[in-house]
Amino acid sequence: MMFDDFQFSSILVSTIRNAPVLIFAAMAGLFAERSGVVDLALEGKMLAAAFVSAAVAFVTKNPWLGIMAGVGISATIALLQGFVSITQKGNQLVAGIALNIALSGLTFVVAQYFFQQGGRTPDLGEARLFDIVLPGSAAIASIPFIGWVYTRLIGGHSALVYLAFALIPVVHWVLYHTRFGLRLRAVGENPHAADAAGINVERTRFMAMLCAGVLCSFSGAYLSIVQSGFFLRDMSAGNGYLALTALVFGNWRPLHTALGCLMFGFFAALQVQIEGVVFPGIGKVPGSLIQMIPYVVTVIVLAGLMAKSVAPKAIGQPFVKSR
Amino acid sequence: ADLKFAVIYDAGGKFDKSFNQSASEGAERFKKETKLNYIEVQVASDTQTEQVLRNLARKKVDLIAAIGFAQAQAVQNIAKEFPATKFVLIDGIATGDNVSSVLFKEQEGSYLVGVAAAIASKSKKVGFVGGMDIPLIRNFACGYAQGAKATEPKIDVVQNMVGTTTAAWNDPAKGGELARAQFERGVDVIFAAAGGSGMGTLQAVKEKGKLGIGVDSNQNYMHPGSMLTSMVKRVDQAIYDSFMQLKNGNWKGGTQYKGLKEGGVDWALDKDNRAVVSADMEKRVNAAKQDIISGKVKVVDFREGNKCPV
Amino acid sequence: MQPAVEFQQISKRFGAVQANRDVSFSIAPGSIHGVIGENGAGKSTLMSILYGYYRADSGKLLINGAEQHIRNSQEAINLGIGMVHQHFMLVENMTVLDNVMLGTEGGFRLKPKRHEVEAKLREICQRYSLEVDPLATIQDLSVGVQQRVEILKQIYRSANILILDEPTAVLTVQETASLFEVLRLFKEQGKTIILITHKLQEIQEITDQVTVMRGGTVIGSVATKDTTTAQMAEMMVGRPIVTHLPRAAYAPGEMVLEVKDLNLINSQKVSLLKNVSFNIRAGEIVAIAGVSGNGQSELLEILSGMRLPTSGKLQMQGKDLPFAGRKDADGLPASFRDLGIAHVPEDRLRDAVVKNFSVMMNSFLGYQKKLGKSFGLLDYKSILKNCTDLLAKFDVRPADPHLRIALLSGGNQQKVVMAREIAANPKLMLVGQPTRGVDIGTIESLHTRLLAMRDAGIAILLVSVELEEVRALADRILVISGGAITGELKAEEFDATEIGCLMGGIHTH
Amino acid sequence: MNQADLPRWATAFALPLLNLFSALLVAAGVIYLLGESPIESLSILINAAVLNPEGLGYTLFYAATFIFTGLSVSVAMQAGLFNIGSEGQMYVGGLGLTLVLLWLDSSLPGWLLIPLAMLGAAVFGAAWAYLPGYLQAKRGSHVVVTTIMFNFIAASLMNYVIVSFLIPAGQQNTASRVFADASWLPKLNGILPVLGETPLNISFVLALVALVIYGLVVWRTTWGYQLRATGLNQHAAHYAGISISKTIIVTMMISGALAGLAAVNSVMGSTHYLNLNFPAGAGFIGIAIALMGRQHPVGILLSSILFGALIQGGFDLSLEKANIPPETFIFIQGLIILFCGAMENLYAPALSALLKRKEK
Ligand SMILES: Nc1ncnc2c1ncn2[C@@H]1O[C@H](COP(=O)(O)OP(=O)(O)OP(=O)(O)O)[C@@H](O)[C@H]1O
Ligand SMILES: Nc1ncnc2c1ncn2[C@@H]1O[C@H](COP(=O)(O)OP(=O)(O)OP(=O)(O)O)[C@@H](O)[C@H]1O
Ligand SMILES: [Mg+2]
Ligand SMILES: [Mg+2]
Repeated sequence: MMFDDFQFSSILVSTIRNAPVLIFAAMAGLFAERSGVVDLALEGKMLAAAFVSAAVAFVTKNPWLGIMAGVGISATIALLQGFVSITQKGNQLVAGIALNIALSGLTFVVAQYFFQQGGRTPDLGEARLFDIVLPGSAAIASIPFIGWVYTRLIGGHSALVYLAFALIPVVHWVLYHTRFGLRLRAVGENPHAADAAGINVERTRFMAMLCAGVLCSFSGAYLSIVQSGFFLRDMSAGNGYLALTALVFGNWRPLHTALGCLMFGFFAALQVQIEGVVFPGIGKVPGSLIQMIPYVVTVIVLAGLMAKSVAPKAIGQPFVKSR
Repeated sequence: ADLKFAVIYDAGGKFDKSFNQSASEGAERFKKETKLNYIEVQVASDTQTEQVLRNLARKKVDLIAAIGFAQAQAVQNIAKEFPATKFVLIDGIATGDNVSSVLFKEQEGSYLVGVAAAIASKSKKVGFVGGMDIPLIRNFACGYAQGAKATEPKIDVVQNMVGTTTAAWNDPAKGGELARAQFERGVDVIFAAAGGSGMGTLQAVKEKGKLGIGVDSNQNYMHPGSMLTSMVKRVDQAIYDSFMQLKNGNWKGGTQYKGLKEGGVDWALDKDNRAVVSADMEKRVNAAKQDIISGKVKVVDFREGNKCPV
Repeated sequence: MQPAVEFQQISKRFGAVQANRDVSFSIAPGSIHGVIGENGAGKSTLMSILYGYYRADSGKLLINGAEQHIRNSQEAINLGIGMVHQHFMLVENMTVLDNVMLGTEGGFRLKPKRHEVEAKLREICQRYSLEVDPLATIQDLSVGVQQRVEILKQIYRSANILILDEPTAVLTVQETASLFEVLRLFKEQGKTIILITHKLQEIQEITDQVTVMRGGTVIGSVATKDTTTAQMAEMMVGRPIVTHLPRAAYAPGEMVLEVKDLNLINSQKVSLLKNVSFNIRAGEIVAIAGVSGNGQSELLEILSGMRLPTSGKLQMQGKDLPFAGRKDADGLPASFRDLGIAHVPEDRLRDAVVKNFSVMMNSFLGYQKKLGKSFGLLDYKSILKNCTDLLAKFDVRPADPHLRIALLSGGNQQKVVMAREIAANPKLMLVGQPTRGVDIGTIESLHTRLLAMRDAGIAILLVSVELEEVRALADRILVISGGAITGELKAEEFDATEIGCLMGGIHTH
Repeated sequence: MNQADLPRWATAFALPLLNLFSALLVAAGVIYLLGESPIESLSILINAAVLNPEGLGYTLFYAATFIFTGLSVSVAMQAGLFNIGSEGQMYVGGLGLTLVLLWLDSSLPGWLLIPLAMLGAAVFGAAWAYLPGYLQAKRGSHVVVTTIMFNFIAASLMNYVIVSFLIPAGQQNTASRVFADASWLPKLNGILPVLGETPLNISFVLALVALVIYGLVVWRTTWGYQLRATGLNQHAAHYAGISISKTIIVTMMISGALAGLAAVNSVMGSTHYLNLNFPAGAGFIGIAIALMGRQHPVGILLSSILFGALIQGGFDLSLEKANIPPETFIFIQGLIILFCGAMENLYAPALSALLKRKEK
């Protein structure tokens, strides 16, 4: 394979497909962390939602019911996380990691118990969420560039992809232009000030956790009922941590964070494309080294372009009314 | 007393839809036919393997099947410690009179599905999705590429690996994504040798109306109509044979290499892919099979020189 | 008339500490009521109970004659109570506007109300002559302006009962004056104001009535016009306070610190220090007076090694201070300490103590290297002994070396820091705002210590925004404004008006 | 809700035990739902992990690795750094000792070879932690993020190195060749034959020594004091003349070295070759151990043993009870971390009320 085999169009489309998992999770994390709760449990919530979505979709033969069930379970876990981190004032990092470990085990055990397929759900078949074909695609498809843009780049994705991208401006709007957003930011930055202003800090944080739970569930549903068509143990494959990285990268701001997610999506797509490509002068780079690209780029970007990111000030600290 | 048997699966687990599962099917068939039970264990690390092997040997299990190359060293150690216990090791080599090592010539089976893929591909671009980047998987890829190129010299073989850690076997989302990315580059037939991740690949294949090739066990049933074929690796047969031999008293140690000739690997043709395989294709694939068996065609084993001729 | 606020037998306990014990007194509507008392007397606790932050263990609270159970700040706000806290309750990365709106946003969308509030804020600013840009971000504002924002918040919410907990601790004389203007306006409008402060002249200047607390109880409540600062001080502390401390004659010794043409330009290219030159001799106290934010903090940071200057020549006893060729100040304060420079920083909680360490562990912060024995092992036995001695000598209360230092009051923390730095036996002592937020009893003892050091021949650089403190301690006064020294006076030339002009950047000579 | 008004024995022992008990209660519920008897399961588990000497040997063998990774995470935490990269540092540390052994194992005697190999592990682990430390200190890049990235990078790099260079010709296993006997760590069953055939080796003793050294250094030395001051208040540390960037970089390197040493136990003590993915999550378990053990040597020791027991006992239990897959114990580990590590105050109010009532 030669260097010119490399297709930019394919990378773009692939980027769009890769990003939603991260966008949902990162936006979930954004709500939690802007309210002052570190959300290390994205991975766990994602897994639980992926499993429950797939299982319910399989049993009911309806992907939408699956997604709703996923929302339910992920929100429940988020509230449990809230109970530990907010009410019990426990260590938020521990709570997150504990939930990730527990859910990694539990999803397997439950899946195995019900389906007896080694922690897998059966294939969803028709209960998957299929790609949306935009109206008039057939007619436009043959026009050279526009056809590709309309049918492949913009069209031809599942409903969740559109939801993910629609979410970005919505989260931005909620965060900066609504009462809830204002309180959320205040509570994450200086809960004492918020409290003095008459705001119920714990309730606001719980609301934020609820948002995080709901958003994170889409990430899981996307994995299982859009991308794969079944649930498999540990299928979140580190995406929750990657989403957190995007959040740090984006300085806890929605638009920048989404950009971070797209960047990861892009480099993952790029990596797929350049695997096996013969570079002029260098030759063929081993696949295992190419696998590093997204991570090396992240480190370089963090170190070089965007040194010092500023976290919400009260992040990780339970709200206690004294010193 | 009854003979005692055991199967130890590696980290992939009994339900990996791949070679562990195949092993369990072989043991299951043996159990059905002989009513002799067997113990099943799954290990998570090499340390555990040794622990389990020793425990089973102490419990006077007569024949222990160890699935996967990762168990080779542990089998070697324990076989020495317990000369009276017999072992059958899949995909790896351990020495000793009480060890039977079974290796498969995956490259030969892969060659056949490569031939089929090259014939089936309209775009003359075929794809390969591997799980973890290890020599075993590269051997699949290499045999596949040899078959495809032998059939269609100008063909493009696009290869991707899911990852570099064991998580690579459990990432169907990435498996599916790799397939989609390959389709966008014009690929229309994909051979998935990626465990659980491969399930995602084959799903994507079905969804996009392309053709997929399964691996290890016959996976044609998963998506009838969009499965071109499967490269079967008869781990089940190896386990079944070994158990039977012990029962019949003709068990022997030593190393066996199982290729097409020995029936260790093959391509799958059944009702689920009958409609997809044309008569011409069937003829040409079977011809290639005969050529390999007869020695007329030699398929290179990637692992011998750590490189692929094509 | 009904009292605006009446406390009846209020008690509150934190673990072993009885913060308030049977506190009863009342506050007349439309009056300014002062509350004074030593650090830890229970003033803030009482006010926090009124504002719904804590709940009293027992006792009754009457607002305008009706008993109220205030469970949280929202309920206090609903009753028309507003509070300006000792530590500002502002969200630093948000605008003034958003801070004011917080908690009173109106509908779900912010936009409609934002315009309304902005207009109203501008109107309020005008009416009370408070200069604040509603769209500025809090962290860009000086403390004085942040204080104004707190007041603004309360005006906007039209609080009728306004609690101010040490509002002037960080304000300049001018800022305090303008705050008091606003308070008088409030009073004219019939609002009730509760003012906590450690500065008795302020009580004298503005309050109608004053309540004195000690050890969680009320000592007495008197009409301000019937009392003097000396009487109040005595009520607070339980003994007479000496305001003019004795000191030896001014006899400066050898040159200790020489600063020549010191310049500092920050990363935003703003010049923070401009050609600053001065020197300090052994046995003298040189005070840097100025409105805070005029470069004195940076000057202290440079002299203590916490920050690098852009240019300038700094010599300690004739030897250059060792920062030539350095890229950053990381670790530099250690070498400065080795040269005999001790430092009591302005922001003690941020810089001078580790809150989660015990008092003992804080008692050698900065001098840890000297304590290492073989293998760098710390000698806890002698550390404990030294610490116990220091606590006794400086009358730190409670004198428990194992207490987490965060649990000491600010004044007592300051004593620990001061004790530590003095014990290091320095040649030069840098002291920033040593008595900020500290009660007068403690001020007296801290000042006594500083003068004793001076008399013992130590060079002292004092940075203070309190002119009273400068007058009480300094042998020479340098006035700083806009990063430049605008004037120098001898102690006997002390003239508040002239210093005020110099601080404003106006040269009189 | 305040732990402060509880006596020390209550916060140090009663509360953790109550929490552990609660976690086990939830776990028992799950086991019951899976159709097995919780009590019987527990007794099998305890028997297999603690009472049976050979089982205990395995428990301590796993614990030895966890002590090192737990220490690695703890020491970084003391400086306020959340090192998620112990997994990768351990992995690369394994490469360090392997290179030493592949090079020298035929020529050097054990007493020289083993320390050299350990040095190799420590140096490689430290080197892998250096860059995240440097970037945090000098560029302010979040160490959490960089170490996660370095884990991924280590996985790819190690795959490349092992697959391309270390697999001996003609071998299938993705592992280096087996090291010469001289490098095999002495097993403790030499001294304590009752332990039977377990891989428990001197690295457990080394782990105990490391715990003591850690405790001494962090709480008794100037350097430890500076470390903790930096972790608790960087402004004050700067004021105190502590070089923040030096402390961060050195701490990260020590953390990495400890993670690297974690590789010694399994590679030189059990498998005797370097294989793909050998850390198997031990680095991540180290995070749980550091958090649960509150970065205190005794806490780290106890939680390491608890986790070792869960792995050993859980594995045996899953062999006996077909309905309980080994993954159940991953779930239980999570529960224990949740209850003991994050909900330490769950029973504090009740306990303090109980104690108060008694007083009266
Ligand atoms: N959150 C708390 N937890 C425990 N004890 C507290 C708490 N807040 C205050 N205290 C105790 O209550 C007492 C009174 O504290 P308070 O803050 O009311 O004093 P204060 O008069 O405001 O002092 P200062 O002049 O320093 O502001 C203190 O001695 C302290 O021991
Ligand atoms: N969490 C707490 N536990 C115990 N005591 C406390 C606590 N918080 C505050 N205190 C007590 O409060 C008293 C005074 O606290 P306060 O908050 O008024 O001090 P401060 O504001 O730091 O001091 P200053 O106003 O002089 O700077 C101290 O004696 C301290 O012991
Ligand atoms: Mg106070
Ligand atoms: Mg105070």
